[in-house]
Amino acid sequence: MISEKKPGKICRYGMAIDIDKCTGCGACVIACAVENNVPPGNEGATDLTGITWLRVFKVDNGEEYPARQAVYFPMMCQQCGVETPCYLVCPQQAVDVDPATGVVGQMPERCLGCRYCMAACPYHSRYFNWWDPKWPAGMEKTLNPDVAPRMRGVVEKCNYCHGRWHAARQRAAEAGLRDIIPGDYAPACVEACPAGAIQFGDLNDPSSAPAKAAKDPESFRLLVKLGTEPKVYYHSKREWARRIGDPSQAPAPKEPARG
Amino acid sequence: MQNTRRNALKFIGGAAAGAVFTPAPWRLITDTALWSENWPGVPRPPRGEISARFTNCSICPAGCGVRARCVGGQPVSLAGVAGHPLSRGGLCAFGVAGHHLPYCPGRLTEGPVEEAAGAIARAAANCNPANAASPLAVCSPGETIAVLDLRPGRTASWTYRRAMGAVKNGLYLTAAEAFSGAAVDLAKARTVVSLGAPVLDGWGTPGNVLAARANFRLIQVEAIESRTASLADLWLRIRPGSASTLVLGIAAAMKKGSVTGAAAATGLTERQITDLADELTQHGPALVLPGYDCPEAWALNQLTGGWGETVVARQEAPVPEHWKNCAPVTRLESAPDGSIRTLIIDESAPGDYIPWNAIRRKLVADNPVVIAFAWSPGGYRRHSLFTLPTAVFPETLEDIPAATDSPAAVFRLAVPLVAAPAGVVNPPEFVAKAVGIDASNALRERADAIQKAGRGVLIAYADGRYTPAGQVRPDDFWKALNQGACWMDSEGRRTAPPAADFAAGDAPPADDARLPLVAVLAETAAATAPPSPLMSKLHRESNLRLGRSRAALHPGTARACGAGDGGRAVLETSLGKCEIEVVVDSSVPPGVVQVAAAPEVIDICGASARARVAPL
Amino acid sequence: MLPWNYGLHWSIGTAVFLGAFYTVLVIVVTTVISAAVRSRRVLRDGDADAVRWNSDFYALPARDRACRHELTGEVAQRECPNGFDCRKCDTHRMFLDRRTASTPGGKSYEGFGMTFPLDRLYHRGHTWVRRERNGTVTIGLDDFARHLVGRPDALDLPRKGERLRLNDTAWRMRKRNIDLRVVSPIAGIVLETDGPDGEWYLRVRPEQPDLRHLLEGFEVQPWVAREMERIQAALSAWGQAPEPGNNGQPDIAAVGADCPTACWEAVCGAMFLRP
Amino acid sequence: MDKRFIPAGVSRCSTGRFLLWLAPWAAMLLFGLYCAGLCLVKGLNQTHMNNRFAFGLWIFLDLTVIALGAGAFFTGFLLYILKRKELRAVINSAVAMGLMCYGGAMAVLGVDVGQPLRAWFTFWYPNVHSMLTEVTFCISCYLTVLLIEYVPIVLKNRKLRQVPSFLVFEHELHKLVYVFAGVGTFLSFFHQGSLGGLYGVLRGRPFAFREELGIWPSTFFLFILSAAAVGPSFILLTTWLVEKIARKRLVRPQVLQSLGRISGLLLAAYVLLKTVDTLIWLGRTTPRSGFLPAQYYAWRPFGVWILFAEIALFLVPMVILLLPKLRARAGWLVSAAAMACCGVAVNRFVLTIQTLALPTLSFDRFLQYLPSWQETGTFLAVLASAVLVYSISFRYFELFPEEGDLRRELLRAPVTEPALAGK
Repeated sequence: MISEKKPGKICRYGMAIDIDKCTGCGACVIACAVENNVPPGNEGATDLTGITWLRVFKVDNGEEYPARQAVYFPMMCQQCGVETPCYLVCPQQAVDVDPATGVVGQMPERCLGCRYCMAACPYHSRYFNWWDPKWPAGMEKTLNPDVAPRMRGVVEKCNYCHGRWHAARQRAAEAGLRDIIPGDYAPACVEACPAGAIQFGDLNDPSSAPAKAAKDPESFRLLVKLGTEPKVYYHSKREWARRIGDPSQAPAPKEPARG
Repeated sequence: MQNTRRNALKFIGGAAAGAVFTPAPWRLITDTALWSENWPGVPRPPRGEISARFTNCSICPAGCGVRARCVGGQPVSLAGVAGHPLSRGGLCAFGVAGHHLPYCPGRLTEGPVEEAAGAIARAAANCNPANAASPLAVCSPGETIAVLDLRPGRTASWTYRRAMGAVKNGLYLTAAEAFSGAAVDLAKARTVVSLGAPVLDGWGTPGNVLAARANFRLIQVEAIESRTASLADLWLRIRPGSASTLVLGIAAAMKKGSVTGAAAATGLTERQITDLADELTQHGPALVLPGYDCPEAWALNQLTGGWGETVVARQEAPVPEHWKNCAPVTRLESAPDGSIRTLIIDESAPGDYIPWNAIRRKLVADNPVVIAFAWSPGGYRRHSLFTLPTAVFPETLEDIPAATDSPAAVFRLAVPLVAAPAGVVNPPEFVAKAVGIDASNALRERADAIQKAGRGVLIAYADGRYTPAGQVRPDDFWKALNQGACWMDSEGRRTAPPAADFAAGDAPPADDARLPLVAVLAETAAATAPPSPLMSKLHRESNLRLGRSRAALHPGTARACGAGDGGRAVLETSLGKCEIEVVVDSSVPPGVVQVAAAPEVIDICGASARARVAPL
Repeated sequence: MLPWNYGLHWSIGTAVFLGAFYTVLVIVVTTVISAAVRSRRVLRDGDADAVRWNSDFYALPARDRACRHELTGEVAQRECPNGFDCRKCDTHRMFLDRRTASTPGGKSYEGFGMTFPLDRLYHRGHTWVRRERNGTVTIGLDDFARHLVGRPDALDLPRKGERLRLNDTAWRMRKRNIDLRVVSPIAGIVLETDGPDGEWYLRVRPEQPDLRHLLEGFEVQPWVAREMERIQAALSAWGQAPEPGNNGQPDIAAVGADCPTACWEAVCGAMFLRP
Repeated sequence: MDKRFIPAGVSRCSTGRFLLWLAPWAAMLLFGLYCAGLCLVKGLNQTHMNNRFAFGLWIFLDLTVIALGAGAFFTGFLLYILKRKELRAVINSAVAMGLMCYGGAMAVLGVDVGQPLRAWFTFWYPNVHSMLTEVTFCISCYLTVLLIEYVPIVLKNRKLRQVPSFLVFEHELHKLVYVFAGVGTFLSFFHQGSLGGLYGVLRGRPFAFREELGIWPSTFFLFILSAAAVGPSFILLTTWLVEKIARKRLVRPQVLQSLGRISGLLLAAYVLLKTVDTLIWLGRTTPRSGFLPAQYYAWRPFGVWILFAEIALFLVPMVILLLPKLRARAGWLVSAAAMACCGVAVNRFVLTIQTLALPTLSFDRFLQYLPSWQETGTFLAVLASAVLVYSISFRYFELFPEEGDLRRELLRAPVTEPALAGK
């Protein structure tokens, strides 16, 4: 939502994802959907009309067996830091970038559903509610009270579990602190990853995992040449996987990648 | 000024004009904007006091520790328990959404309870030769009443054994697993050769596997590019269904015998097989993991030197003495064909799904009585006469058997976080009652027995404290287990499990012109019970996992079959046919149809079978 | 949109953008309002008919708006810019000065089997005006109209004392169940009314003596000739052609008599300057 | 029986025949309304749009239709501001066309957003950085202007004008029409531009992204120019079409030719600038964002051919329209105009649909998209309503002021069969 006036230190939350560790189990995807009250896919939903704030792509090196290798790419909103495409194009300020956290937020209740932001997003990490949200009978009891479910016809996206951030801030306030207690706030996917592949932290804090990753030569960001300063760093020891970040290395048109 | 209509109008007009310059109307408009947030049909999440409760996930035998975030007692999200000795804070995708299971569409909540109870009791009675002469006799000598336990090693399993022990001609059957009581110790292994076991995809205890992953070299021998194969250090692509042959080949190679036959059958080079053998013997301690279709691979470990090292005998958690006189564990295939008159199948806690034809063979030909305990349709319900609804995680109170990768015995409970719907039955108690023994308190008795034995430690999830079991009072022990804890046996001296034999597994399916393709089960780790509706995120909404009733084909193969991506088609094998949705995927080997493990598919495919795909 | 809006980030851009938008909006609205106000004034001043004549006049085909001096050949081609009101036309004055003398072309003009006495002035709408001794004027239909319409079945004449406006409806005639409106050649107060049987229709006290906007003398002949052209054009639009009369020239009376009603109505409309 | 309503001096077909002509369009309209209803009631799942193809048929049509509708503002601009008197003959028709185009575009927009009831939020929380805000503001303003411009045309109707107040208001409004022409021009220039900017600003879509001149990407200016260039061609084309359908002469050939000439001149300017822009884009903009131009055209069916097709569809009509000899021939003139219209359509198509179809992430895939019948139906509704409104306007209002004169001139020589065909 609208970022309240906050004293305290300015953060730039980011992620460091080690794709060598990711096994593509999908726990993060489910944890994300559970945390953010994303409804189960409508019977008509496909990988193009479904809602997965966090989506895991399987990416192979385009070789045939035995040279064939594959990695899994957890893709969430990359939280562009400058020239944030979706923020700039939203006609009615339903998107905002919180100056205190650097997180790109979406206000579904103000969204017109024009989907301009989706056209603008280079990572396709914005999702539109093509259907009315529906839960099987009784399942709505399991909804997270910290996040309001969205209605049909609006756009939604990863906001680094804003609900958790809010809760963490309240806990801090109750403890009489201005800033969030270190380690008290992490998005659901980070918490859920059984391989510990996703790490979360403040890029302004040099000791944080993302800040370290930013300096790591084996780290890379996707489409960084677009100049939007994404805040999600991927790490891989495999050279071919690192090249994925740069589309000018793209393989010739081939069968669609799974995932 | 007198009040004429004109003046009145003037006044109103003026007032309206004036109002425009006050915040009031604009504020009102803004508020209407805010009101429009509420949209009919969008549920309001219930509010309530937030609390954390602990339990163990009973969806699969891994039994990972679970921390449930509850709102007014209702779990709204599940997470792993950090510092858990085995699951190490990990929780798989299915576990994360475990709290949705009670709300799966098609959940069973009612069934012919009386009839089933009657049937069991009658069968139990009539199967005693004593009153075999009675006119009621439905059960001629040699015919049996049996319980098929899909998840052996539980307290429930003991209850079944006792129940069957109480019945003459009672049989306690387990799935065709190689042998019980063996466990692997991944932490010890340096080389792991998996013959199609989904090592990195839900096998054993995910958290434990991932923690140990850095320390072993993983060689995946599999016909398809499974998640594990694509992430393994080395992937050997063999012909579908040729794993058993390969096992024999490797054994031969270790004994410096000929591997020509194996090479021919598996499609690997002789060199690859011998290298594999060397790898196992030289880069030890090594571990060979059997896959879905080659249980006998266990035996290989006897040659690698892993026997007693990476593969160890695991003694079971203590059980009350008076339970011990009960029906022995019989493997399904060793039961005589056409002998079972009444079969009780407990699939309330899903394990490996056994193809129906393997079971049907054991039943008497003329109308056998099959009673299934299930919480969801789709399993053996399709083949059974009576289906009784059961509770499901997290409604159940049950213990979870030790996972394959847990060398030490464990005892932990899946405790009910939400109330089970009225009308569901507790399978073991139900069976026990039907044959006239009391097992209502079995879990507590078991817990006391364990506590009395005094071995091992009790790990409480809430505070992560380790307490020697001997130092806890029985009531506290029981209470702790019910608040989310895990009893773990102390590491005794490592012993090798009893010798295993190379019972030749099923041969690769013979070529068949009518069935040009080979169907291979994928996603075998994905429990055969239906997952949370939210799994659509991994299936349809992202194609990350092969969803149920979906089959992946190589583009070329798909073209040959005339099937298009997303098109409906029929999968046909010698055992039958079922409808599937085609997914075109370049990672599938040509000539293979990769099907997600689901009961109706396993029924007709088994582990692998010749098949054909015809678009609808 | 407004500073106190919940969650609206204001910037220079916002101010500029909204400023431009509002300016445009204001311009549009004021224009519409001013149009409305002005039309209201016009209606109040009762100038609606002037407006109507004005737009009617411009709705006339260009050829029918020919200046009287074009008819007489004093100028090759000129469209009347004043709605046939020469009194405010400088060009007209100029031409009058040029004229040697307003030579009355005899007592009357005979042509096409019609008579146009020259003791009176003619309006393009085929009415004539004759000054009477007592300072009043009489208004009647000219031969052309009389032949075209014949004897009307009904008349709707203005009441005594009613005020006529120039180029507004003088009176209405019904024929063949069709309503014909006759353009008033002058402005004035109606004193007396008569009818088709009498010599004139109306006796009027003119508002102003200046009747220069009406055709006179030798202008009549070329005008009638032009009117014959017009009527032929109008007829041929309906695939009709005027019968040649006994004198070999097209016979208006015949037109009035035989051509189909729709056509006849159209022709009358054209001739009475009612497009 | 509706003769009293038909303008004087022109001939129209019988009422029955007119209704017969309307019938199929009315049917199409009903079907379309049903489709639109489905989209509104059941939601946009009725369309074949998806998260990757967030904009579908409608964005392409909106951009195209509005580019063509530019004929209205540009003709007005030429007539009232630049005083090209001869264009008086087509201005009314142009206004009507503009109204159809813009009205249609707005209607479709209303159907294709997720929460149409919140459309007014754009006015309430405007984000001035967004091209869509600019578009929304300008288009809604301009639509109002068009409506106002259309009022006189309606009030001029033979029957309505007999009501004095209508007559007078029409008269007064018409006196001020140049104001609206001016405002309309201003607005149109802006939103044509911002429609161009709509995709030009998409940094995340290097295929569409263009570097900025001032605060707008180059497409902003190219769109203005192309719209201004093609607008007259569209008026030309439609006028010719109406003439053919109605089997009447509505304007003098010189009018169409001068439209063609203007179109040609502007096309020349456009082609020049477009070429420069394309070269800069290929040579600098795209490589900078890490994309090789080659890979845009590596995907079936959007080969390099589409790039050349686009250029050709502007170049050829430009040449034809600039050569007086060819321009003088109706056949050449009209087909050139048609080509120019196609050109602008292709241009809009490339910028919208192809942009969305192309993958940005290297492991992402190329997308195909075909509109669902509901989407198509919604568009048909727009088409049908346009035809209906235009037909009615043509029958009862004076869309071509010179039609009457032309007819009389024609009739100087007696005609054999009364020209009562068409609408």
